Amino acid sequence: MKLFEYEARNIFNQYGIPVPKFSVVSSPEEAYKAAEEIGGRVVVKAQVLVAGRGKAGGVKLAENPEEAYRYAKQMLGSEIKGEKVRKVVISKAVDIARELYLSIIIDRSIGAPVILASPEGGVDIEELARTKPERILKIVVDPILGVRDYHARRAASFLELSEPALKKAQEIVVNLYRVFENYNCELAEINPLALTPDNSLEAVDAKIILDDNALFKYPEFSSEFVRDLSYYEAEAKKMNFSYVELDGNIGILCNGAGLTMATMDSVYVLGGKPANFLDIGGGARADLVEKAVTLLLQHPKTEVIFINILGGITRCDEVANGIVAALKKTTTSKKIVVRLKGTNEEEGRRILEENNVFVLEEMDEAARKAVELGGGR
Amino acid sequence: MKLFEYEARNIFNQYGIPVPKFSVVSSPEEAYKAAEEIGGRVVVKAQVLVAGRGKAGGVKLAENPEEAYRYAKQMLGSEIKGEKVRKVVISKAVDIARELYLSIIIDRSIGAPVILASPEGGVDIEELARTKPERILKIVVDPILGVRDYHARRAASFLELSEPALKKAQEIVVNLYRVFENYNCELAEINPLALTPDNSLEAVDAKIILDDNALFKYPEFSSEFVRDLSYYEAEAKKMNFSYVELDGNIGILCNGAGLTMATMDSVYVLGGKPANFLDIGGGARADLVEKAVTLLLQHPKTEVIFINILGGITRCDEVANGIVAALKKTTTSKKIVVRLKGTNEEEGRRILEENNVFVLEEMDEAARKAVELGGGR
Amino acid sequence: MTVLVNSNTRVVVQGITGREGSFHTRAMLSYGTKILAGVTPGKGGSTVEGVPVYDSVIEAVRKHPELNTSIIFVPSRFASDAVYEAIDAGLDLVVVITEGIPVHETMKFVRYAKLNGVTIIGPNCPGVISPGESKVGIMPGHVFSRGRVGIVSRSGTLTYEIAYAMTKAGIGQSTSIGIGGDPVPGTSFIDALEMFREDDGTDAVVLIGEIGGDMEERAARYIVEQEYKKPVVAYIAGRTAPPGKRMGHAGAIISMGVGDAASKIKSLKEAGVEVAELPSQVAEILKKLLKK
Amino acid sequence: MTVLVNSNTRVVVQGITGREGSFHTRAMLSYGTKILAGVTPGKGGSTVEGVPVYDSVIEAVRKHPELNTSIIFVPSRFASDAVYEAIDAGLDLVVVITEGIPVHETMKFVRYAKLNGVTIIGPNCPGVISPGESKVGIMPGHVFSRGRVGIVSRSGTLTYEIAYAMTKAGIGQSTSIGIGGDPVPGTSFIDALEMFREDDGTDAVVLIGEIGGDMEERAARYIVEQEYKKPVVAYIAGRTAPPGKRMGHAGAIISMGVGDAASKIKSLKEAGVEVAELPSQVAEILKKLLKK
Repeated sequence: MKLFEYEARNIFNQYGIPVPKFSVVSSPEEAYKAAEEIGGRVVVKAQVLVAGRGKAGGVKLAENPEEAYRYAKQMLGSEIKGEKVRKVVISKAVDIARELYLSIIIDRSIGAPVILASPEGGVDIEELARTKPERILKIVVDPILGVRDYHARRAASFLELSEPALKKAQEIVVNLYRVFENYNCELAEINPLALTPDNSLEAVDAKIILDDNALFKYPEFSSEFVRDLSYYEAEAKKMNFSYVELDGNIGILCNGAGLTMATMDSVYVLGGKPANFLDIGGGARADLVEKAVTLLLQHPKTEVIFINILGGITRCDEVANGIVAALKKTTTSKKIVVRLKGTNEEEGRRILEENNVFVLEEMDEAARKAVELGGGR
Repeated sequence: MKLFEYEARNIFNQYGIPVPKFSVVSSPEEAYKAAEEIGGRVVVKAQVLVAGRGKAGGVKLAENPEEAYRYAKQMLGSEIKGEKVRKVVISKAVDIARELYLSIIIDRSIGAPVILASPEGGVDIEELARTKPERILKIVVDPILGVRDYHARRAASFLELSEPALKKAQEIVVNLYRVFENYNCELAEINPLALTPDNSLEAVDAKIILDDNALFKYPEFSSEFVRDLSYYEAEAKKMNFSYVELDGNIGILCNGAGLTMATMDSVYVLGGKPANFLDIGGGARADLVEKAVTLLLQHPKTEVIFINILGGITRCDEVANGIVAALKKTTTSKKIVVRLKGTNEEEGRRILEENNVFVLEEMDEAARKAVELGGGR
Repeated sequence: MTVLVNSNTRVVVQGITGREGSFHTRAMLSYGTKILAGVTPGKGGSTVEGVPVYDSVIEAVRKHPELNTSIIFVPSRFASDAVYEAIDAGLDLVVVITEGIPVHETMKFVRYAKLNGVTIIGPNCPGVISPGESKVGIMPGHVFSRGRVGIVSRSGTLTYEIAYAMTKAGIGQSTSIGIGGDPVPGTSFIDALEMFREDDGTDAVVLIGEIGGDMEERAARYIVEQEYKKPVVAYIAGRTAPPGKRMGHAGAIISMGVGDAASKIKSLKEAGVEVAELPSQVAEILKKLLKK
Repeated sequence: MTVLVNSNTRVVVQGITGREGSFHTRAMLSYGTKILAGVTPGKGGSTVEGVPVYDSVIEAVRKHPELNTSIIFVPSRFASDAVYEAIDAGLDLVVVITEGIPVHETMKFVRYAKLNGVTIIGPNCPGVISPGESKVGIMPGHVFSRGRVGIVSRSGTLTYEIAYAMTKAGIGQSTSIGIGGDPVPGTSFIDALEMFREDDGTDAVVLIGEIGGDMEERAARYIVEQEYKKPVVAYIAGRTAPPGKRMGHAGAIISMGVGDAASKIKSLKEAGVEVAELPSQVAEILKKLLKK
């Protein structure tokens, strides 16, 4: 889960990473007051989770409180790349001599944290990695050892700094690692890390992505703040389903992430277009299946529902009962294709066929049927 | 460095290890007041670092504040096994159903922390190890991993407890390990850990020994409290010498711990009796040698001073100059035997012989000479 | 021969008294897996499906010194502790079924296991099966059949789908390894390819990948660099997955420009690996290859 | 042959610009030790005794890939970091001269090094010398001479004393290992005995122990259990040391009833080891033994 910038800034503050003075506000009036208190020029920054807010008008430099008021008013309540702006940050504007880059990520290839440092920050790091890979230093950290001073020294010295900024950068590396570790981050990033004309450092932007599996450790982020979910996403989340919206018209419902993706892909390879990814997981009971089917029946874009179940722990009769229960509660013109295979397969097939639901045995033929009913791409 | 009981208790308190309510006081009046505040029966405990204070009258059960006053008065200012009592602890008396043992030590053989647990506490653990080794559970902890719940569960379950004490014991194991690790302990011990009639646990005694090499991390213990040192020990400490008092009359001064011990032993094996162990370390300069020699010259028990130097980094001329300087400042009837060997040996010998100091080349012959001069055992 | 598990595998089930643990203990026992002990702290002395339960792994190992493998069903918050306990007790193989373990914890125990010479399968995985010999996992045993093709996969049900098709086509498996859907697995594709290379009971390998990370690309590089002799057939799930979205598995996400299916398929094809378009084609390709 | 260091040893000096570091760099160079690089953070680009200085070990290793050994003179507060840096940079042998490192830190890096297959000598030690080949330490080189007796010792000066007597008696050394005076050394007596057993350039071993811990007792047990073939001569310092007092070395203390000299001498004698009463007798006993 990505944190809002102001949440990340608060964490940085706690961990001794220098952040420009700021306030987070949710009205233009508050913005005015905050700008006044901070004094001088301020930056007004829309608090959204989508990338690229700067280019989308979500970051503005205000010369005075009046301007801060105006920009805050423009941003608050507006949408940036489809995401509603509920809060803005009013942040002291920093004079920047040079922009640096610093982050710590989990490198999946090696199963370890990696410190990334570059003397050229402020740009997209992926872009920099393509154009000037030699300008990015990558330091692998042994996860059971954690960050050590020698890592911090190497990272800091790559940033082309002189004292006292050099020493400060070392501290920032150590502190950023502490953030990374203590918050179970997938990513903790400072981009840009600003070098000011008086040779000090400021984290001008702050980005933290938490590991969803570790969220239970940080209840302060799980519920307190609204993160934009569609109705369908929110409903799926409640039931612990994995659900992702796609562009097509064929709804996909399976058990197991790999099988769900493969089903989605098969529909596509065979000429159709999947409307979603819905994985109900292993061992689902009838009531959960019913809810999952109902969700897809409600979804306006879904014209065909393709249910592909390979029963192992999941019992086919439970699945069949769930499907039937969902259909009984709704009148729908949507077409349903079911592929059932595995534990209690015969019983499941019987239940469905008694209720006039199409059942196929093989995945390919079922996918073909779904594509045929969906009318292709 | 061993901590006073009350220092260890304060640490336990901070780390969530249950300790009976207590006060540390330095006058009988304070003892009275503390006993009154705590209420009921209290234990008056002399704060000394020597072992076996209980048998030496340093622990008394007081029925009321008057008794606490009396015992405190008796103890304060008295000596227990040669150590002056400067403070006493007034501690709520705990009803004890059973005494348990719990400690964490560094096991030198395996280079790892070891958790020791026994359902039979209150006695000397070395004694228990001899008589009932099967009643002590020993759990090795990987130092880079630290304590884990499964260690704590095993240790706690060996204590023959039922809930809720069992669960509490697990927490105590984890917390004791945190103390052990965060304070760089050589030993963190609770003996006895009291099981009370209402099935809760209390650390009735608290013992912590810190690693001397890590003391710099804990300035709160290094200087604030006086720990008993003789004049000679204190002086040696100031100069960073290793110094230990022994019973004999031949003072030993060498460079290097192993050589100093071997010199001491050689004197003994050849019939003499060493008066001390004084290791001035490697590379000592003339001024330090002077101070070391002066120290031994001052010591009343030392009749002969045997200086055994094998010069590697240490230069023999520096040593010689130091010896001569010390002798010039004092008029002494003490006899001095010097063995010099190694870097700048000839120059050193010349300096000493010019000043009428005996110089020998081999360690054995020098040791024999020292024993001869010292008059044997 | 097989890899990782065989008829000498002796299993302790950690979390045996839980719903999942007891259910799959029964299923594994009925498959023929030799389960000697279970562990649930505080439940020592009881039995589950006739298997004695102990309070700790070390106790189980003392009572049953033949134990060499653990399978972990412990809930995610306690799973890391269970892994360390298994490593500490000297087991060789630890299969972590548990889903939802924080990746920081996984990184640590995976690294620690590696340093201690212990093999971890998972987490968030279906386990390992060597058909007819031993099943240390939660897969339906009947879709697998004894044979000479190794399977290594990041997914569960999709593997059963493909194994089922293989079995129907008469192509049995030496061992099927479910390395799990987490971003940092204890055993990688390369590790598994290496095991299968050394195994004289394996003639070909099926590699079932998915979006997220670059494990497939690295496997492709490994195949090229090591001049891998045994034929490899791959299927990659998630070609229609959008970037930035987690597709069910914690590890199945295209992020920061890394992890899409196209790149994986391209790399594998360039390494000479045949990549199936549909799951059903895996068995067909194998048939063709093994005829040669 | 020798153990640990030889003419192929290529050394980086960590803490080379300090007083100790530069002094001993000069001494080692003049002994003939191949020192290719030094490291002191912030001093990269300078030279000490003609040796180039780098900011980090990894940089030194990149510039001098032949490096295989580090010697550490870094002050105690920074020494652990230096050890981890050396391990991380892939060196095989790390000699830690530094005295005063907290034992909790030592426990950790010693264990970590072991898991990573790196040998640590020390801390708080004089280092290792293979006379005539390489000196990676602070011992006076001239008291040693090339030969076929291995020395392993917990002490510095006492070792020079004994080596000097051996040299005078015409008994040279294959390698002399100073394992250091701390309670938890990276290399133990047993480790050293094992190395010398495998070394065909070593005919006998001198073991110089002292009070504290039970390393000597364990060495005695090892000698018995392994039916150690090469003769071992021992000297144990501290027979007159009182219990509970630290005798110079952090590890030289009789505590909780463990670590007195009598027990060590007894165990070694029972294991068939000749134990000298005076340091000078070691050479005499060796002479007698080697004549056989």
